[in-house]
Amino acid sequence: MTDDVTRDESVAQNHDDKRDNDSLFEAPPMGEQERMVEAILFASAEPVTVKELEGRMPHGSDAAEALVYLRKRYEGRGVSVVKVGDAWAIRTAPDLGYLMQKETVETRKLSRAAIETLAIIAYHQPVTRAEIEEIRGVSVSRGTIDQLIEMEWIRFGRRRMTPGRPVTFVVTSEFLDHFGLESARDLPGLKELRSAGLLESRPPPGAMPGPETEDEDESPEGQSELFED
Amino acid sequence: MTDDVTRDESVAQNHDDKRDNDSLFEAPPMGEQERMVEAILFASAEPVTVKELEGRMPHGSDAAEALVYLRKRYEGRGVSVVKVGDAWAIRTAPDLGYLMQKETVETRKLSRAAIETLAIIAYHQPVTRAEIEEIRGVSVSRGTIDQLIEMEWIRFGRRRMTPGRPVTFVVTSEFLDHFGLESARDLPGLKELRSAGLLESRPPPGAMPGPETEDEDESPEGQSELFED
Amino acid sequence: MSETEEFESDAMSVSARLAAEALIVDVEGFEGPLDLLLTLSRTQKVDLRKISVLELAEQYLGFVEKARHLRIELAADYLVMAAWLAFLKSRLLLPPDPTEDGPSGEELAAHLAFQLERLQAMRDVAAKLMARDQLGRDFFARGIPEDVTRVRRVTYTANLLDLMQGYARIRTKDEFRPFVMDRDAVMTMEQALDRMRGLIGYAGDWTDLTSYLPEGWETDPVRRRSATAANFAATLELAKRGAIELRQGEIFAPIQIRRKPNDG
Repeated sequence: MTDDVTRDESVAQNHDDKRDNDSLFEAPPMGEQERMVEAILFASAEPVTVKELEGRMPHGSDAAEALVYLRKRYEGRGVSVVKVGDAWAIRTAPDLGYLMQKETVETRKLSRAAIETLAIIAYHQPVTRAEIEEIRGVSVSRGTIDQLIEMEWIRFGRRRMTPGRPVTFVVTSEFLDHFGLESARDLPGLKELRSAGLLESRPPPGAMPGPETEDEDESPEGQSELFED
Repeated sequence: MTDDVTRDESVAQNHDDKRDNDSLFEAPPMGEQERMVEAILFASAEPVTVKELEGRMPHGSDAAEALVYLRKRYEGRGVSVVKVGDAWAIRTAPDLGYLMQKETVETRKLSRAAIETLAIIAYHQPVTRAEIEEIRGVSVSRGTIDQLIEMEWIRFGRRRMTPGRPVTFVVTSEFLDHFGLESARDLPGLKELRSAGLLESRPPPGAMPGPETEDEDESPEGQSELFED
Repeated sequence: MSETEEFESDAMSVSARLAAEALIVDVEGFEGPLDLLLTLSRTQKVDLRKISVLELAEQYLGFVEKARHLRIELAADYLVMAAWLAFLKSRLLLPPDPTEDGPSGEELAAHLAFQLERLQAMRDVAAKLMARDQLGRDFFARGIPEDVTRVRRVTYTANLLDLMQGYARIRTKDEFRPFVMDRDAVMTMEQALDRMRGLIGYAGDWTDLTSYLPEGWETDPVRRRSATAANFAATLELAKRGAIELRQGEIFAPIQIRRKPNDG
């Protein structure tokens, strides 16, 4: 790289000017300093002032000069080095802003009701709304189901062949993708949850069904009274 | 998720330009495409797949080719273009890590057991809990797996098609990203281990003592008769 | 563990005791018997592939013996390993018994050597892995990832742990439920009444009450009892309303019912 060489020469010249104050340590070559500024600006969560840059770079570094080179290097690129107040940052080139829509998304944690509903659908699919309510013990709001459908994590399955022909819900391949699962069958059973420490391990009173049977159990009956109060 | 929406929008825009055939559509010049990839990768803290890149770039773009140029452009710079699984990211050059103390995130110190478990999963994946225990000779403590899942370094793989259908564990792309690996094939020493036969699953001949697992079904069988006296 | 005072130093010299202790004091530090075996094997100062399993077995048994002498309690799996190694030792030393099947001593020893080599290998690569440059420590991701904010969209997210914990939360409610009768083994009088009303129309002749037990309720004793009681109560109710007649030949004889003739 020829331009590095030229830069090094210019550093050497600068060195002569700076001889008087801090000549104890040799500052790194300007090419190196430019790399440093680049890395710091990239990784920093906030714009960085020249003073801060120099505070982090080896003694004798000239961040202002390195910035001049760096700025030049990024001219016309997809990102550019910009001044924000009296600090510096790397920003997307203004003409490419339209590519950044993905980065404007605000992520929030899914509500507990939604997570529980989703979990029941994942473990019991296909499952009707009434069954979800029976398992959760509280009614499932329309909004929760809508939200999960909108997120494309659940979708309608086959109608159940029972009176009223209720719709069922199943999880989607987007769901599997998001949770890094190959299939919903790979979800760990209760016993495995327990042994992985995700469940308080307390011996269940009496005979509890194992995880396998629970997976098959589509609608645990006879517990509705329990949840009704 | 959201990028699907973005993708749909950009597809909609492109529809007008796309007359008869994809090949008729003119993609932006490669230099432009390189800028776009640069801007997208800079803006994202997470690795971005080629598919995602192309989904956000104008129709007909060849992100893979643009990446070749971009990668070359950043060789030896303060930041570099790295491959993580099937995705790409920009990361600071490792030799400049010392400048970044301010950005260093305090990672939870992993126990020796957790580190070994992680390594076993990485090198033997997909691997069941019983196999991890066989290799380490002790049972995997509650919470170790939990911690690794929480750090998003491991996830559930396909269930093993053996009796009991035990869940398996595999490493994630976050794991690759964290350790700067392009793929699990690039794990240090993998080839040597394989050629030494140390990654084969060799069932113990007859009765060998193994760790005492909590889950009866997972414990290696046949040890009890031998030691019952 | 500084339990030195507690040991009677009768049989051992101070130095011997200290030497034994150096190894033993740290039992807590070993991650199980395989780990201990691996540590012991290092004293042989050979390639793990060339290790003498017999010698190793003796070292291990010696260790357990010393632990016993120092009155250090070893966890059960250490003792299991000791018993197995004693068994292995005998297999290696004695000529093979042709009547006995199962793996030979050599096969067992080879597998143990393999396990040790594999554990050591995993330790080595684990160390190599952790020595790599790590994200957030040696190299860094973009510090300001969300740059241009033109359209603000809210997405909701959850991870696998949330999902599993959510499910676990719901499912564990069952474990602590107060005692309730499981409905699937209980038939109520109302149910029996409904059923009987339909059936009684066809039965003009005296019929055994037990023949009215619904399908699936005849075999399981618990269900049978419940169904019988419900049926009986329903019969009484129907008789009271004048819909049927009841008769029983003698005490404990079968109860028979029929539709009241003048009714239809």
